[in-house]
Formats: sequence, C-alpha cells, structure tokens
Amino acid sequence: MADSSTCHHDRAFLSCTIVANAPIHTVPGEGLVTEMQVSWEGPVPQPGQFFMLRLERSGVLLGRPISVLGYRNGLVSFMIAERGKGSRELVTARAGEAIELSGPLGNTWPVPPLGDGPIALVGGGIGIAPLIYLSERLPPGSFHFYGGFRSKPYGLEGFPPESLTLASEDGSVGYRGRIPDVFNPAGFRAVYACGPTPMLKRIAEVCGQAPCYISLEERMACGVGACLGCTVRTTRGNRRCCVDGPIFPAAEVLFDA
Amino acid sequence: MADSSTCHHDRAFLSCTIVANAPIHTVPGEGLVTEMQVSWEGPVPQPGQFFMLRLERSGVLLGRPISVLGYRNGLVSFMIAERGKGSRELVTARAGEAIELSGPLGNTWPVPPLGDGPIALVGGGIGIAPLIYLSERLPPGSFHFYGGFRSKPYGLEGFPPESLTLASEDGSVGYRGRIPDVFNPAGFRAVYACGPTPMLKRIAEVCGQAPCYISLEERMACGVGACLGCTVRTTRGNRRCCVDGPIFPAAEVLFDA
Amino acid sequence: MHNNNIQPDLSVQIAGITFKNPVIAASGTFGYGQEYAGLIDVSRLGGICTKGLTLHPREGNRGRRLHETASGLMNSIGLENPGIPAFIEQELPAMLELGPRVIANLSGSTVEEYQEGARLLSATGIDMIELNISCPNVKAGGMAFGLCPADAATVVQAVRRVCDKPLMVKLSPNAPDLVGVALACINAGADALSLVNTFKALAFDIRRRTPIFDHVTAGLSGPAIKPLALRMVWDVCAAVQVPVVGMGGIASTEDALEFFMAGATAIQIGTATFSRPSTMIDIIEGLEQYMETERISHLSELSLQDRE
Amino acid sequence: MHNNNIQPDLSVQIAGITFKNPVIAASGTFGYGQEYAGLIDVSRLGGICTKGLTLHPREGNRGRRLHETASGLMNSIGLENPGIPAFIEQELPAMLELGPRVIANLSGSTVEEYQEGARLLSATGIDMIELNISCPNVKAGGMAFGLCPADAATVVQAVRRVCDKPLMVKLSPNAPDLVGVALACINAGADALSLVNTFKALAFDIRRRTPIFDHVTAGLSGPAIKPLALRMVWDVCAAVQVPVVGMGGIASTEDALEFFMAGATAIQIGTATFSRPSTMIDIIEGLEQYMETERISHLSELSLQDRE
Ligand SMILES: Cc1cc2nc3c(=O)[nH]c(=O)nc-3n(C[C@H](O)[C@H](O)[C@H](O)COP(=O)(O)OP(=O)(O)OC[C@H]3O[C@@H](n4cnc5c(N)ncnc54)[C@H](O)[C@@H]3O)c2cc1C
Ligand SMILES: Cc1cc2nc3c(=O)[nH]c(=O)nc-3n(C[C@H](O)[C@H](O)[C@H](O)COP(=O)(O)OP(=O)(O)OC[C@H]3O[C@@H](n4cnc5c(N)ncnc54)[C@H](O)[C@@H]3O)c2cc1C
Ligand SMILES: Cc1cc2nc3c(=O)[nH]c(=O)nc-3n(C[C@H](O)[C@H](O)[C@H](O)COP(=O)(O)O)c2cc1C
Ligand SMILES: Cc1cc2nc3c(=O)[nH]c(=O)nc-3n(C[C@H](O)[C@H](O)[C@H](O)COP(=O)(O)O)c2cc1C
Ligand code: FES
Ligand code: FES
Repeated sequence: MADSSTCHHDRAFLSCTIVANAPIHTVPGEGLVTEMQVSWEGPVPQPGQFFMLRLERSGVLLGRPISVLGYRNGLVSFMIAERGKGSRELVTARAGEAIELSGPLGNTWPVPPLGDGPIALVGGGIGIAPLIYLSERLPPGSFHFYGGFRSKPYGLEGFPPESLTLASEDGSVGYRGRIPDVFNPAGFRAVYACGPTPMLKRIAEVCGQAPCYISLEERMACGVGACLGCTVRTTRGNRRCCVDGPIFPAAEVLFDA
Repeated sequence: MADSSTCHHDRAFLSCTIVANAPIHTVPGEGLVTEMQVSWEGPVPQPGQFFMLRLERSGVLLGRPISVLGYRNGLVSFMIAERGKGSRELVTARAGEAIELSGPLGNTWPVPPLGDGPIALVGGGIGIAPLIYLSERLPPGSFHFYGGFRSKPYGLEGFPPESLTLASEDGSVGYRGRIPDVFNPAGFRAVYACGPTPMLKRIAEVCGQAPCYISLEERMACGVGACLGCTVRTTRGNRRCCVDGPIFPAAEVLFDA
Repeated sequence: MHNNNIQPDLSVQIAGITFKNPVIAASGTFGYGQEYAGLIDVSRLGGICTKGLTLHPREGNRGRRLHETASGLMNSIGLENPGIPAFIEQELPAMLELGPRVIANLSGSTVEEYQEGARLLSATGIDMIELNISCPNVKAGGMAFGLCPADAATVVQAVRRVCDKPLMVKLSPNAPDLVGVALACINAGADALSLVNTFKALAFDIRRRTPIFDHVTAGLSGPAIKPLALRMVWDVCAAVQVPVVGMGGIASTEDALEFFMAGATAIQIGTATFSRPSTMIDIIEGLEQYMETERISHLSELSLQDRE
Repeated sequence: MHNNNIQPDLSVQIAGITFKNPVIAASGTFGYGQEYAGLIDVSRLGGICTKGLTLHPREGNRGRRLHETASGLMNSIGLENPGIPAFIEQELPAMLELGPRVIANLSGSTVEEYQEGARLLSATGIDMIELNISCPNVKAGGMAFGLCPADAATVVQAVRRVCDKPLMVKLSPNAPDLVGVALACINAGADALSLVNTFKALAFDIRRRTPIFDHVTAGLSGPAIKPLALRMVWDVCAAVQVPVVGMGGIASTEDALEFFMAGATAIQIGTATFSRPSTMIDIIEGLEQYMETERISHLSELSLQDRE
C-alpha cells in the first residue's frame, strides 16, 4: 500500500448525462448488452481503465465498475452486459438520464514489450470491451483478436475477418467451445486478456512465463483503493484490483488462493 | 373492522405500462406536476378511488397512493406532484416504463344529496385531481369548482371561467390567499373537498353539519386495510383511510385527535 | 440425485400441522386474510398469521404509524385489534374458509391476559398459536417478555398449560441473548419458533424537530433487515431442534432460499407484500421452479445446518 | 432567535480538539486519506479516521470481502493493514498534511497489543485515537472486547494508561448491553464515544450453496442500518455526558440532521462515500445552508436530549 500516497488528480467525480444507450446484443436468456455513451468532461481515460457508474436515480447502493470501450471528444463509451440488478439498471437506462461517474480509475494496459510477432487480444464475452479500446492504439495489422462468446458474437464487427478468431460455446459462430481451447500463445509478442476468471486462469496457464497481462474482475465498493474489498492475491502479496490493477501480469496472480 | 370480510373482487394488482407522462406544471422550487397515463386492464375506477403506484424499477420500498384523475378505454390517468423521493420517481418516469398498480382502492364520492343549489368542488393544489374525475360525472353547470394554489394554477383549463373560483397564496391568480378564506358553503347542496389537511380542517369547520365530504391523505403501506397504518380518528372510532376512506363525512373527522 | 419427474413437494410440517407450502403471511401485514382478496389468490398461501390479538380490544397508537426508510419500513401500530372475542366472532369464520392454515398471533400485557387469550383461541378452529413476545410498539405489549429468557419461559409455560393448539413463539431481535430466549421457550413447551419480529429503531422529523413517532421508537422491517434476520435465524437454528419459521425482509425467491439454507422450515413474509402484493405467490412459484431445476425433493435439503 | 448575519459556525469540540466541521470519514472507508484525492477535495473534511490499525501487519480475510444487500453493504475485510510502525512511517506524514483532523483507528487481539499500539501512536502527530473494540470481522479483532462492559473497561483502562492523546472508543451495535458498555468505557477513561460499527449479518450464495463469506458472518453498514444506528446513538447520548460521534448509514444532510437531533456532537460517514464520493462535501454544504436558513448558530442546538 506504499503507493496509496500517490496523487491521483487525473480523475474526477462528475454528474454526467447519458447521451445514448443502444442495445447491441439480445440473446434471450442471456440478457441484454448495450453500448452506452456518456458525456465526460473529466480527464481522458486510457485503455484498460474503468469508471464507477451509478445512475442518479439508482436503486442499488454501489456504483458498478465498467471498463472504457472508447473515448472521443468528451464522450466516453461503455459496453455493458446485464447480469444482476445493478447492470440491469445500466442497460435499461435511457438517453437523457443523469449518471454519476468516478474515474478514470485503475491502471492501463502496459506498452507491449519490444520484439517480433503480433499481439494477441483475448476477450471472453463482455471482456472484449477494454481490448477494443486498446486495439485503437495499436497499429493496424499488429494484433490478432480472439473473441469467445456463449452464443452469437457481438461488438467485433469493426475488425477485419483475417484479424479475428471467434469461438462460441454453442457453436453458433467459429469454433465450438471456449477460447482457451483454441488459443495458442506461440508466436505472439504479448498476450492481453480479459474475461471470466476461469478463462483468464487457463490463459495464464498456457502462457506460463510468456508476457501475458490479464484484466481481473473483483467486487468493488470504492474503486479507489480505500476499502480493501477487491483484493487480488499475487506472488507479491495482496493487491487491490481497483488501483493496483485491474491489469496484472498473469504470472503473478495466485488464482486458487 | 367488521367490514374487512367484504369481498373486493372489483380490483386487481397488475403490471402495466406508462403510456404517457407529461409535465403540466413546473414552477421552480415547487417541483414538477405531471399527468400520467397508464394502460389498465382491470376494473373501472370510480371517482374518489385511488391506486397504489410503484415503478417496477423503483428505488423506494412502498407504492404511493395516487387518486384517479380520469379513465377511458383501458387508460387510467393520474395527476402527480413531486414531493419526496417516491413522487419524484413517478413524475420523472418515462413512457414505456413498467409500473405496478394495485386498485382501484378506497371508497368513492357519495352521490350528492337531493336538493337545490349547485355542488361545490373544493380542491387545494394536487387535491383537485379526484374532483376533476368527479366533475365528469356531474351534469354541466351543476357544480362550482374552487381551486387553491400556491402560485400559478394548473389542471383546471377545461372548466368554463364562470364555474371557477381561483385563489393563490402569492396572488398570481384569483384571490390572494387560501381557498378557505374565500369559500362560503351557503347556497351549495353539498361540498366535496380534497387538499392539504389544514385546508380540509378549515373547510370542515365552515361547513359545520352541512353535507361535506373530504378526501383525506394518510401515509399508507398496504392500501387495502391490512396494516392499520393509515388510521383516521373519527367520531365513530378508528377508521382506515385506505378502505373506510379516503372520503369521509367532514363532520365525523376528529382533526386534532 | 433425485428423481426429476416428481412434482416438487413444497409441503412442510410444523408441530404436526401440514402446510401445503412454506410461505406464510406475517402477522400485522395481512389483516385477517381477506384484505388482499382481489389482488392475489389468497387461497394459494401456505398459512396466514392474524394481526396481533389481545384479550381486550385495543385502539392502537396515536400519531404517525408508518415511516419509510432506505429499503425499510418503520411502524408503530400498537396492536390495534378488536379483541379476541370479537375476532373469533367476526373475523375467524371467514378466515377459516380461505384455505391456508390459520395462525392466531397472540399478544398481551400480563401473563394472565396471554393465558386467557390462549384459552379462548384454543377452543376455536385455528391451526396454531403464534405467541408474540416481541412487539416493540406497546409499552406492555409483549416485548418485555421476549427480552430475557426467564420472562419468556414464564409466559410460554403459562400459555402452554391452557393451550391445546400447537404453540409457536415469536422472538424479538432486540433480545440481548436471543439463543437463550429461544432455548427457554422450548424448555417451557414451545413446539416451534418464529423470528424475527421488528427491530427497535428511531427516526426524526426534520421539519418539526421531533421524533416521527409518538412513542419515539418504532419497529423496523423490510429488506433492510434481511442480512440481520438471516444471521439470527441461522444462530437459532443451530441451537434448537424444533422447527423454525424464518422472516425479516424476504422479498424474492432468492431471499427465501437463503432462509432455507439457514435452516428454516418455513418462512413468513410481511413488508414485501406491501411493496408488491404478489410477492408470496411469486415466491411459491419461484421455489417450485427452483426445486424442479435443481432437482430438490424437499426444501429441507437446502439447510446448511448440521442437524440430525 | 439568533443573529442571522453570522456565518454559520460548523466547528465542534471533541475532547479538547477542534474540528472545523463535524463531518468525519469513517474508519475503513477512506483508506489513509489520500485515496479519494482527485474525486473530492479531501482538505474540506472535518476529520479522517484511518483504516483499523494493529501493531503487526495483517493480511486480512480470504475469500469474498464485499456483498451488497438492499441499501446495505456487508464487508469482511479482516483489518488488513500494514501494521502501526509501517503506518507511522509510510502513511501518516502525508495524512497529516491533508488538513482534516487525523484519527487513528486502533485494533488488537490482546490488551497488550492494543496498549503497545496506543503507545506508538501516542508519540506521533495524530489528533486522536479511536479505539475499535467492535470489529466483527476478525476472530480476535476487538469485538469480543466490545460486547461486555467489563472487557471493554479492561482494554480502555490499559490503553488510557499509555495514551496521551484524546481517546474515543468505538462501540459495537452487537453488544447486548450497549449503554452498559458505553458507561464502562467512560469510567475507564474514554474522552468520547463513537458508534456504531457494523452489525453482524449473514448472506448465502444461492448458486454455490455456501455462506458468501469465509467467516460466515460479516458486518452490515449503509443506509439500511440508519434507523437502528440512530436509535442506539439516541440511547447512548441519553446516558452519557461525553461527546458522541454518531454514524451508521448517513447518506444525506437530512440523515445527518437526525443524528444531531439524537444528540451526536459529530458524525462519521462510511458506506455512502462509496455510493457517491461527494457525500461528505454535500453534507458539509447542506448543514451550512440548513443553519443559515433555520438561523442556527451551533448544531448542538438541534439536540433533543435533555442534557445540562
Ligand atoms: C475492472 C472491472 C471492469 C469491468 N468492466 C465491465 C464492462 O466493461 N462491462 C460489463 O458489462 N461489466 C464489466 N464489469 C463487471 C461488472 O462490474 C459486473 O457485471 C457488475 O458489477 C455486476 O453487478 P450487478 O448488480 O448487475 O450483478 P450482481 O447482483 O452483483 O451479480 C453479479 C452476478 O452474481 C450473481 N449473484 C448475485 N448475488 C448472488 C448470490 N447471493 N448468490 C449467488 N450469485 C449471486 C448474479 O446473479 C450475477 O450473475 C467489470 C468489472 C470490473 C471489476
Ligand atoms: C388517497 C390518497 C390519494 C392521493 N392522491 C394523490 C394524487 O392524486 N396526486 C399526488 O401527487 N399525490 C397524491 N397523494 C399524495 C401522495 O401519495 C404523496 O405525495 C406521496 O406518497 C409522497 O411520497 P414521496 O415519497 O414523494 O414523499 P415522502 O418522502 O413521503 O415525503 C412527503 C413529504 O414529507 C416530507 N418528509 C419526508 N421525510 C420527512 C422527515 N423525516 N421529516 C420531515 N419531513 C419529511 C417530504 O419532504 C415531503 O414534503 C395521495 C395520497 C393519498 C393518501
Ligand atoms: C405494519 C406492521 C404490523 C405488524 N404487526 C405485528 C403484530 O401485530 N404481531 C407480530 O407478531 N408482528 C407484527 N409485525 C411484524 C411482522 O410480522 C414481521 O415479524 C416483521 O415485519 C418482519 O418481517 P418483514 O420484514 O417481512 O416485514 C408487524 C409488521 C408490520 C410491518
Ligand atoms: C469496507 C469497510 C471497512 C471497515 N473497516 C473498519 C475498520 O477497520 N475499523 C472500524 O472501526 N470500522 C470499520 N468499518 C466500519 C465503519 O467505520 C462504520 O462504523 C460503519 O460502516 C457504519 O457506518 P456507515 O453505514 O456510514 O458505513 C468498516 C466499514 C466498511 C464498510
Ligand atoms: S474497491 Fe475499494 S479498495 Fe478496491
Ligand atoms: S394503508 Fe394499510 S390499512 Fe390503510
């Protein structure tokens, strides 16, 4: 916690307005996925960072951590999947509604190490969001995107097919199965992954000591390192997912601890 | 409570949709007043009755009692004033949102007694709503509407000026002052009143033993007579505002008890 | 694994009485069973507890009686009721026609009053007495008895002597030694326990600068208290062998499942019915569906208590 | 009536220390004071309590640490902290620069550990010690001391002997005899009291069919508990003469006013800061505005307690 005394003036808490919130995916039984745009006059977020989002009229207590999907001209965008009560509120919110944002929070994807070969972006479901924002900063053709979905894919329409490998659990697109079944880190300069913890664990295993960075999800209350609720156990001891992460070197994370 | 065994199959609990919710009054500092239309496939409400309203996504615990403003072809309408958190939620809800309704609840305005003279409808602020619905059932020209407001009036545009007496506390319309200052029951066959309790108390006083019915407001939890939370003290003992009322003969109400 | 073709059996036994399902309307929130007719199909409930009854009629408390808080409801009704004789004559006959088990919630300010009330109720068609030693809203309204094991034992013993009906005792979350009270009640003859009643709470009127309620404190119920109630049900279930009926803030099937995991045999639902009248019906259907999906033949399988 | 041209004075005195306003960040919810920098102007707060400190570093609890309930938050952090020597070296210097009063929240599993921690903290620039005898989340983490008057007295007395700083004792709402503990703490030398810490609560994971938390129970905070906390603050204020710092679910100026009406001298805010980081600033401004509008020259005028 020695770093908790760092100054963080590159962030803000602001009451903002939802500019748009459009469904991009609606598989019955799986819940809604929307892309939300929010006016944001605070500091520019970097790929890998997230915000805490809470509607002004919220029926839940805590903000929800959501990764930045993109940013342009005072508009920050998010890709939000419906899971429980808090995310349901967010996906069903409407343009014009007031929303409170804290952020940008957390660390950023590290600069890729020097070397040969493309970079692998490995996203599971809604985990593609922070990788999409990262991909905008990478030279075209310098990365390959692996996307794993339960059923139909979403959010990856903008990528040229030759840079995409898709998998789906029900076989409705690409490989039938999970991304770790088809992903091989060999030949990649570095691996950047985000998705459900079991997926990240398997990615971390296949990557071994090769450069691999994973963005982890933990329940959060404060999002700023104050509550110690989002602990990640690592080879270097307890780390807070919200400020020491959410991105960690895969080899440092103790998954079963 | 002998009447609690009455069968009430003339009511329902239904999940409905807000069809429209338009501001009709917005004085800064006074809060918003809207007219809300909700699809309603249940029994037809009668003048004086109310519903318990709660948004499906509500951030408050309890439904809020709101009088029926009108009903036509499966659409029930309400006039809602912003006061606290619950009513704020209702006035800011949007068309298309899901809302849960229990009703119609409570008793109705009694049929006017036989006799001469017009009927007086006396409404204070949002209290005009159940009187507007009542007026639809009265022959044109058979009533005079007294409307008291804090400032600018609202909701009474449809009434011919000769049938209206307005008062406002700030003098912005009609008499400067409160309705009980200008209202005289003499010459009226009966008086029907709804509004803030202090106003009703004064109306009840000036009416004495003349036929006067008042619609009372009490905090409610169940709205159906089950919780005994909405007690009104009357000359006939405790009555439940939600099922024994909300309309009571003015002479029976013990205001200071 | 259980046979997945069997229709889930939601019935539960409490003190020899079979409830067709474990969902019971909580005392004071469901009148005498008729009030919600038309809004929901009352006949589908497992049971209904009456509003708290006392031997003599009571007017209840003056002043404000309800106050909403964050996910909670404070009430200070003060046991308004027509008295047991009037209840038996005017309310009970129709209540017995409804179908659900009828549980009479009994209060009193003296041991004798409890005893006399129990005697009268015993001679009727009710299925069970729920002895309320936990109402926080009247000066001498029972909670005093529920706060210490010895007092609880006294009133339970006295009632047990004159009561042929199954006897469930409703515990107060305000008792400093809840498990002690629970054990004392069982030793004194309780067949079952129910908990929790409301928590002693306070609210002020900012404008008038007075307490909201004439009696200053009032009882808190609703979703806000669920994590506290669940902990207490867990503690009591761990200590006793009799059936425990759990309640406090239950508003969804998920909430209900948590109480069964804590070891409850059945549940009661109060405040959530106010929020959404269909809550109990939704939970009955939700439990049925959960049992089918998870292939559970009886809800008692969910208990995480190590009970023989 | 008071002079309405005077700028409202929000300052309060606790044990000889002047706080520029009565709004204090609650322990465990505001780190060591730096974490919210950038989101709010931390320098405007009246005071900041550190995360619970122990003599030796602690890793905290395993497994899930947070769970949201209806208007409530359950936590099982388990007093993760770098230990008092590391705190003094690495965190305190910057914290003392911030402006708000610095209150060190002190925990321990033995009287000796408390004592040694207090000794070290006494030699620093902190303004006050808040003795945490009420953490429900670690086996030997203080709550045991806070549950009974005699144990509370023992640890307060021991700390008092070695502590030159003003000593505030933080009480547990889980104490069966809260007022008894409060009085025992004062007799043992406490200069002030703060309450409440979190309520012992339980939640289950429906999917995995296990308790959510490794330690089964966890501490409940947030708006859900406000009516309960307020009642306890009222009870304690009625019984003691020392300043009482009230907390538990405060999320708005209206909530804050209720605690001043209950007799609190100052307030702490925890969970609400998570919901809306500006809560404490909004309340400082809201109180100021309220005092102006209502022409109140000091918040103590709001107290409804009959205190000399
Ligand atoms: C750094 C970070 C970035 C993130 N980025 C994104 C993003 O870009 N987009 C996005 O959509 N999400 C993102 N998430 C995840 C998102 O924050 C969560 O989905 C959200 O907080 C869930 O909140 P909820 O209220 O909807 O669900 P919750 O109610 O918290 O429930 C979450 C899941 O747990 C289950 N659950 C809840 N209670 C129980 C119980 N008692 N027992 C068993 N199961 C239970 C729910 O059913 C649901 O499946 C991110 C998370 C982190 C930490
Ligand atoms: C039969 C009936 C019919 C009704 N019909 C209508 C209708 O047609 N239209 C309509 O708009 N309304 C109607 N009402 C009134 C409506 O139900 C209330 O305005 C509404 O329930 C208020 O809820 P709320 O959550 O907005 O306000 P609340 O939060 O309940 O507050 C109401 C008022 O009390 C104040 N308050 C809240 N808490 C405190 C406190 N601790 N101390 C001091 N003051 C406090 C608030 O600031 C506010 O001014 C009716 C009521 C009844 C009983
Ligand atoms: C308005 C109201 C009245 C109540 N009256 C009684 C009563 O008469 N007797 C009793 O034993 N409990 C009474 N209770 C307590 C409930 O039966 C129940 O124990 C408590 O509300 C907790 O459950 P809940 O959170 O589901 O409401 C009352 C509760 C409320 C809200
Ligand atoms: C995540 C979290 C951690 C906490 N850690 C501590 C602690 O270390 N020491 C302590 O005395 N109280 C601790 N508390 C209790 C708070 O200081 C406060 O007493 C309690 O949360 C009630 O206030 P609130 O409802 O405003 O949050 C913690 C609370 C939370 C939510
Ligand atoms: S969420 Fe509070 S420390 Fe990370
Ligand atoms: S609101 Fe429950 S009895 Fe009237």
